[in-house]
Amino acid sequence: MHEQVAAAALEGAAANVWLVPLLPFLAFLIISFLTRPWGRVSAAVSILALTGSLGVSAQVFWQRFTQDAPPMQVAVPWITLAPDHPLGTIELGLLVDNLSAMMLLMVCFVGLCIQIYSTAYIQTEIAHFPTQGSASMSRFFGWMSLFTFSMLGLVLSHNLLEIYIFWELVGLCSYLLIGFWYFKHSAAEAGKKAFVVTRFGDLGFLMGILMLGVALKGFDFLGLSQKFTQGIPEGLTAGFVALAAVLIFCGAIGKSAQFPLHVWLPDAMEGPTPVSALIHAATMVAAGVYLVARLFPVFHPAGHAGEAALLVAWIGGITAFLAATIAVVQNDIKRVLAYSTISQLGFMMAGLGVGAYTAGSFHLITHAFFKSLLFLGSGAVIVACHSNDLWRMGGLRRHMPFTWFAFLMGCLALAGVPPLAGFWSKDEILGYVYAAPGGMALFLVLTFSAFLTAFYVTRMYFLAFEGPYRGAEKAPADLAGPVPPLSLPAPFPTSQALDVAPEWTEEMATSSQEDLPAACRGAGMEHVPHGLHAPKEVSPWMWGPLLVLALFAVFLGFAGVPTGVGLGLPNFFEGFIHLSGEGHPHEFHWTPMLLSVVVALAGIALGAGLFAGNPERGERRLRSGLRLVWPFLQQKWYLDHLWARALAGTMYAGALTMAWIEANLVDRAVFGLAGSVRSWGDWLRSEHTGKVQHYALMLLLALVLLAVGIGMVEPGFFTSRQFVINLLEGGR
Amino acid sequence: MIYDPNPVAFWLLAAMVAGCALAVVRARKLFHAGLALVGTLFAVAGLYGLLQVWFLAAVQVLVYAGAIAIMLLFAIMLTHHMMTPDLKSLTTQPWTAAALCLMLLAILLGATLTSTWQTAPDTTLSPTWTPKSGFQVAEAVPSIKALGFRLLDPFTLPFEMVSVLILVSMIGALVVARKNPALPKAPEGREEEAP
Amino acid sequence: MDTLVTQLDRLPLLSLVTLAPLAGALVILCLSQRSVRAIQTVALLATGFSLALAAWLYARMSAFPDATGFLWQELHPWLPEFGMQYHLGVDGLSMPLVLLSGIICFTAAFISLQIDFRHKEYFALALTAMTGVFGVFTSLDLFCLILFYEMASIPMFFLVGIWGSDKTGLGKPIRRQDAAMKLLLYLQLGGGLVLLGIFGLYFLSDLKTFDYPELLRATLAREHQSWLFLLIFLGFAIEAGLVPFHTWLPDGHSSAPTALSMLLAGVLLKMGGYGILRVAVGLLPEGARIWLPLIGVLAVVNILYGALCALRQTDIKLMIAYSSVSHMGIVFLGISSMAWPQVGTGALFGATGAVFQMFSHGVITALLFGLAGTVYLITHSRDMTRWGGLASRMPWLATVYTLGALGSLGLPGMSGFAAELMVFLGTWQQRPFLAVLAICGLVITATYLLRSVQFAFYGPLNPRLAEVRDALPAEKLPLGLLALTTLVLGLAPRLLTDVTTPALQAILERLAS
Amino acid sequence: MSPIGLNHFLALGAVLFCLGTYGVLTRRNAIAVLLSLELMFNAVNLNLVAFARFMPNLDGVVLAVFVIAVAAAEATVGVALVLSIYRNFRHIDLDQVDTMKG
Repeated sequence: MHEQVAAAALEGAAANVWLVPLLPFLAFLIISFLTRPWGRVSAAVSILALTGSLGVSAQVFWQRFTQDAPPMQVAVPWITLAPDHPLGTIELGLLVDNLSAMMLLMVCFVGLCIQIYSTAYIQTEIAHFPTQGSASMSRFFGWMSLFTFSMLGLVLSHNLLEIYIFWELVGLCSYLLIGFWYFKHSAAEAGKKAFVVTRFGDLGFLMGILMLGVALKGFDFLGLSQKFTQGIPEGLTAGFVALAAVLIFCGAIGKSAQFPLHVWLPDAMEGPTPVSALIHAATMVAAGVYLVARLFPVFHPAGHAGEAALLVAWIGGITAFLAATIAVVQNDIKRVLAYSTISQLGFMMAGLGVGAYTAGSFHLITHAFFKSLLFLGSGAVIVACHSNDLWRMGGLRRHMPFTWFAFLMGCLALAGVPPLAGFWSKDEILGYVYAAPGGMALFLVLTFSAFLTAFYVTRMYFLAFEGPYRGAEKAPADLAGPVPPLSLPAPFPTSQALDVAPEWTEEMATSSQEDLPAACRGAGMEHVPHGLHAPKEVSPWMWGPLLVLALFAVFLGFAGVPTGVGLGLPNFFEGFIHLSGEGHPHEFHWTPMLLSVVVALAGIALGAGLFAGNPERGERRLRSGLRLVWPFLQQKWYLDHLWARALAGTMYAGALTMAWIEANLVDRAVFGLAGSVRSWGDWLRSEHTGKVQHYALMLLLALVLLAVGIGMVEPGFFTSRQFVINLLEGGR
Repeated sequence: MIYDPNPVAFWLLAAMVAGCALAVVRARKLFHAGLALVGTLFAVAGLYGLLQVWFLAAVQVLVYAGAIAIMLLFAIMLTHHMMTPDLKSLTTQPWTAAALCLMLLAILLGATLTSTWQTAPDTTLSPTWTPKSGFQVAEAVPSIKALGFRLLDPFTLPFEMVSVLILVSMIGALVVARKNPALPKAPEGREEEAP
Repeated sequence: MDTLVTQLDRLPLLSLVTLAPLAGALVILCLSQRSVRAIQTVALLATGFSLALAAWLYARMSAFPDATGFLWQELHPWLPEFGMQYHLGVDGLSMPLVLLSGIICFTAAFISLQIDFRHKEYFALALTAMTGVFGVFTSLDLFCLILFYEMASIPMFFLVGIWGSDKTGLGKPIRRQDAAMKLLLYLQLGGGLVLLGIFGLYFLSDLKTFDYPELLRATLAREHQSWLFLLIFLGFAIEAGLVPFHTWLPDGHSSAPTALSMLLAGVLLKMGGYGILRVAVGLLPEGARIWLPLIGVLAVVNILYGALCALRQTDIKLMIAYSSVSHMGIVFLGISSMAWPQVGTGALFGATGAVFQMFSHGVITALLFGLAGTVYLITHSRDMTRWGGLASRMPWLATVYTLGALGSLGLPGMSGFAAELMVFLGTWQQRPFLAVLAICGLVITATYLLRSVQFAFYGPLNPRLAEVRDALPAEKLPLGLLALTTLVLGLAPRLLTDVTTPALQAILERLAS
Repeated sequence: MSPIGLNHFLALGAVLFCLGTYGVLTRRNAIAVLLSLELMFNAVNLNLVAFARFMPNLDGVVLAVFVIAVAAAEATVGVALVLSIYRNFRHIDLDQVDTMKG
């Protein structure tokens, strides 16, 4: 039905690739229906299934790595309406090429580390909530398995419609897991926000899919890519393709938290930390990047960046810069990491936008490792300190050596210190941007973002791990905690604009209601008070995976060292992931590499200078140095406000208008009609006075009217002879 | 034979009929209305006589003026103080009713006066027109004998039914007018209760 | 097995499906008011029988995907001098809806176990209405169809008026009696218009018959088709909740007792959609070509208007009812894409999507109404802002409600997604602009549904509701069945599309010629 | 004077009938209504007899006899009803007898 583009059937290890997503799905089913009451069993099931997936995906990866095979795919019809028409069938299938094999391995591996970590972590969180028991653990692992299934399905998707399906499913899992502690109002709200905001992007995504697929009479990636290798396909204009690509990119903007739809990701930190690590750092948020990489030929027809690619690059650049600036002023360790994630995703997008296919993908992989490492590390820190607030930490290096070491490695990798993973991948993106025609402005933006990255990472590190342990008691009151709003109130909860607000929230439970059941107090139980004792190192189940991930954070970069550096290493990554049929156009430049090293070191130096000795003083100097910019950053560039007012506000205004129309026009018209009928009836009813003579009068009136009527219709009726004859003869 | 009633007698009787009838419907005292009715009935009887239907004139006087009118007068006396004027004797809707009655009158007059009746004087009993029931020219002046034959030949059943009807109405009147012991006596002012 | 099947085929199978509930109603009328158990059992048996038979017929039909025309026909003259007959038969268009009716009726009967007074009258009326519902989908005689339609709609008046509940939440309260009257008037208005149209068909076609297969051969002038289409479409569209003739729907559905809400939203709305496809589009192809493009615009209005109104509601049943308005817009959109049967696969996708959406929405909305009604029964409030945190007390209901909400907002893996995808795919091939607007409705849908989940079940537990129960087994069974249906259909949409495609292709061929 | 014909009698009957109707419609007193009714009967009778005399057809007279008989019966029942009303309402104002009010 559509030309099979140089695609082979699944063979070798890849023939088993369907097991990769299936195993976690089975785990989800088993956990949901069989092992719900036993949390540890559920965890074991989930981890076992994922281990199986990892094994299979490792085999697939090895097969792809060792053989230079064409992409392999298989597809089965899902809906068939008109089999002989190219658009008559919607298919589901599996596509195995180097990119997806790589992603499979990454997702399975990182996912496995995170799940092992979660076995210990989630128990400590459950311990905070008296109403939650072992079933919560099952719930957690069930949903994690469902997510893993969806993500693997997304990676293996064979066509655009299928990727949309899994796209929505990962969104669902994200929603469920962000709102995992469903009894916390904030968690439920954050989950909803994540779903709705990403759905805004998905609208564009779906439109773009339909636009592109209907125009090209096919949805499958290989076919689409093939059509674009020689430039814009016949019959389409460049503008059409650019519009379709931009619409599809909207999906990536939503899912990968790019400007301006990034606002959901920081709030998503309400979820348990492993969720943040897996979904909101390593895998799901990278799906947008993966999507752009998948459709790379559409953005770059015949290898030349189209208008859409330019937009991708600049959205990426703006996002990288914006999120990095916001991360500088965050106090919540997870929010620093969340903004850092947004920023790094912006780097990847910028890379893909200027054509750095390999570099973007490479940063995607390395980032997955070191960012999940950082998140898991922050989870360990939070468990130890019972707080997310950086100002309640400090000096953890001495108390938690394993965590410290792993976290430090992650920080260095993120900051871009050579020769750690983040350095190589980020540097390669910068190199591309530098070399790209007209990319100098973008290069400067990204370089400055890299500087900021190094700075906020250093700030985070010093606040958490160096100096003395502050705890809740010694935290500086004016610096700690979520800083109160300055010039604008917090984005208004749109529900209240409609008078649609819940009757009961946890805020109401705080005063004088000690006897309430625990479930009614919700998040009030979160902060279990703890004594002055110093934080302790977490269990090996937690720091074990941290060290494994740290290993990768340190050494993974060597898989993609540019050949121009002269370390003598082959560029494995580029050899594995590159655009088929194209030579590598990028030439190595020393300038950006040196510049990025300098910038990273400068950022670290500035951060260390401010925060190494006396962090309070450093923070005060930072705030006063930033002056008016600081509240602006603290308010996240007012983008949440913008969204709340502009878009949600519009929607709710629409709702109010429509409800008004419903009540006052439509319904009133109906009731008016009914009322007029009723008043007619009332009028007629008033004629029923019960008085015989009145009735008789009406009778006479009717008779007169009848006679007049007949007389008007047939003037001669009463006077005709026939009338009389009829009268007479009728009586006989 | 062309029948030609005496115009003077007709107009006198007609005036009496109309005048008395007007008195019946407009009299302020009910008793006067009753008396006016008797007058009307006598005038109508006179008209019957003018039409040479003597038997009916007799019946009119006997049954109507004699029996029915007397009964109504009794009813008046049973329920009313004889001579008190009926203060609100004309009810609501007098003007509507008057207008409608005038319209009815106009219609009736229009219909009757513009119709061409197959009257004997005009057609002189053309032999082509014979009603199915048939009649003889000799019977044009209704004799009691002819009337008797008519009543008992084609109208036997209705004739007998009328007797039954009168019987039933008498019994019915008794039943209706009888005090019903099952019903409690209606309290005063019951009519003020809103239904 | 073969012999058994052929033996069974001699039975009046469709009559059995259709009339079993009515028979149940008659039996119930003979029972004593006090023997509640017996009454409930009879109701369950009757609807269960219908469901089982419908499912069996469906399975057999899907085993023969190439079978065209009407199967299991029964034809008995009734008033031959007027061209009326008792004519039953199903094809790929009506069979899924018969199955849907079976599912909804059975689950509704199960949920009706919650009714706690005047069981006898309730079940007798409800079962009568169910027979009407089945009959609309099985009858091939238009007069029969109207009769069954009235049979389905008139008992609703009593059921809503007597066993319903009064509207709460925002806006002015509405008594159930008023809602019942509104519902009845609208349904009768729709039925009257359809009847007019059908009489028009009868007299203008010169065939002097109400028989559907006969009428397929009728040739009508273009302007006649146009007027008749408008009449019949409008009549059925009122019943399917076309804005601005939809106001009976929110009031009626939200005031009805739970099982009736399920029946109303699950099947009665679909009678409208089915009627449009079967009678208006099926018999009047030229009229359809004239008016269908306009219907697309109305459909988008439906989608957006219903969604925005739903966003405003706090009464959960009202919200679901408005979401029905929105979702029926998808059906209209799919139907309207049949206007260009020659262009690509758009018309086929649109029509299939419309039927799919009818089935899917029927199941999902019945599920949501069932859940909302059950929670209402437990908490005595329909205002979801007055719920809160119920997930910790009723995890089963919370899970299934979340599932239903996700299905309703078109999450892949649930039937709603497949339906919407097909409709969008169909519309996009013809009028992308309408599809864009309709797709924009998705985000509003997500907002109000997730908000309802959040208000009702998430957040801290409302102390007023500290001691509430979860679903009972008698509630879990029907609701679970509905949830399972939407999941199965979402994962394997071919179960439905393979059955509907031949029938829809036949309609489209008539349209194209 | 012009000769008197059928139309004269018919017109008189019409006048009498309308007067009776007017009385029935306007009189508040139930007995007065009965009196007016008798006027209407007489109007009808007058017409019947006139027709019978001028057409000529004896049946009109026969009918008039019946009408008188029926009128007698009617008067009987009517008077009984009036008495009954009087007993129940303490008056015979039809204006206030409105238990049939809708």
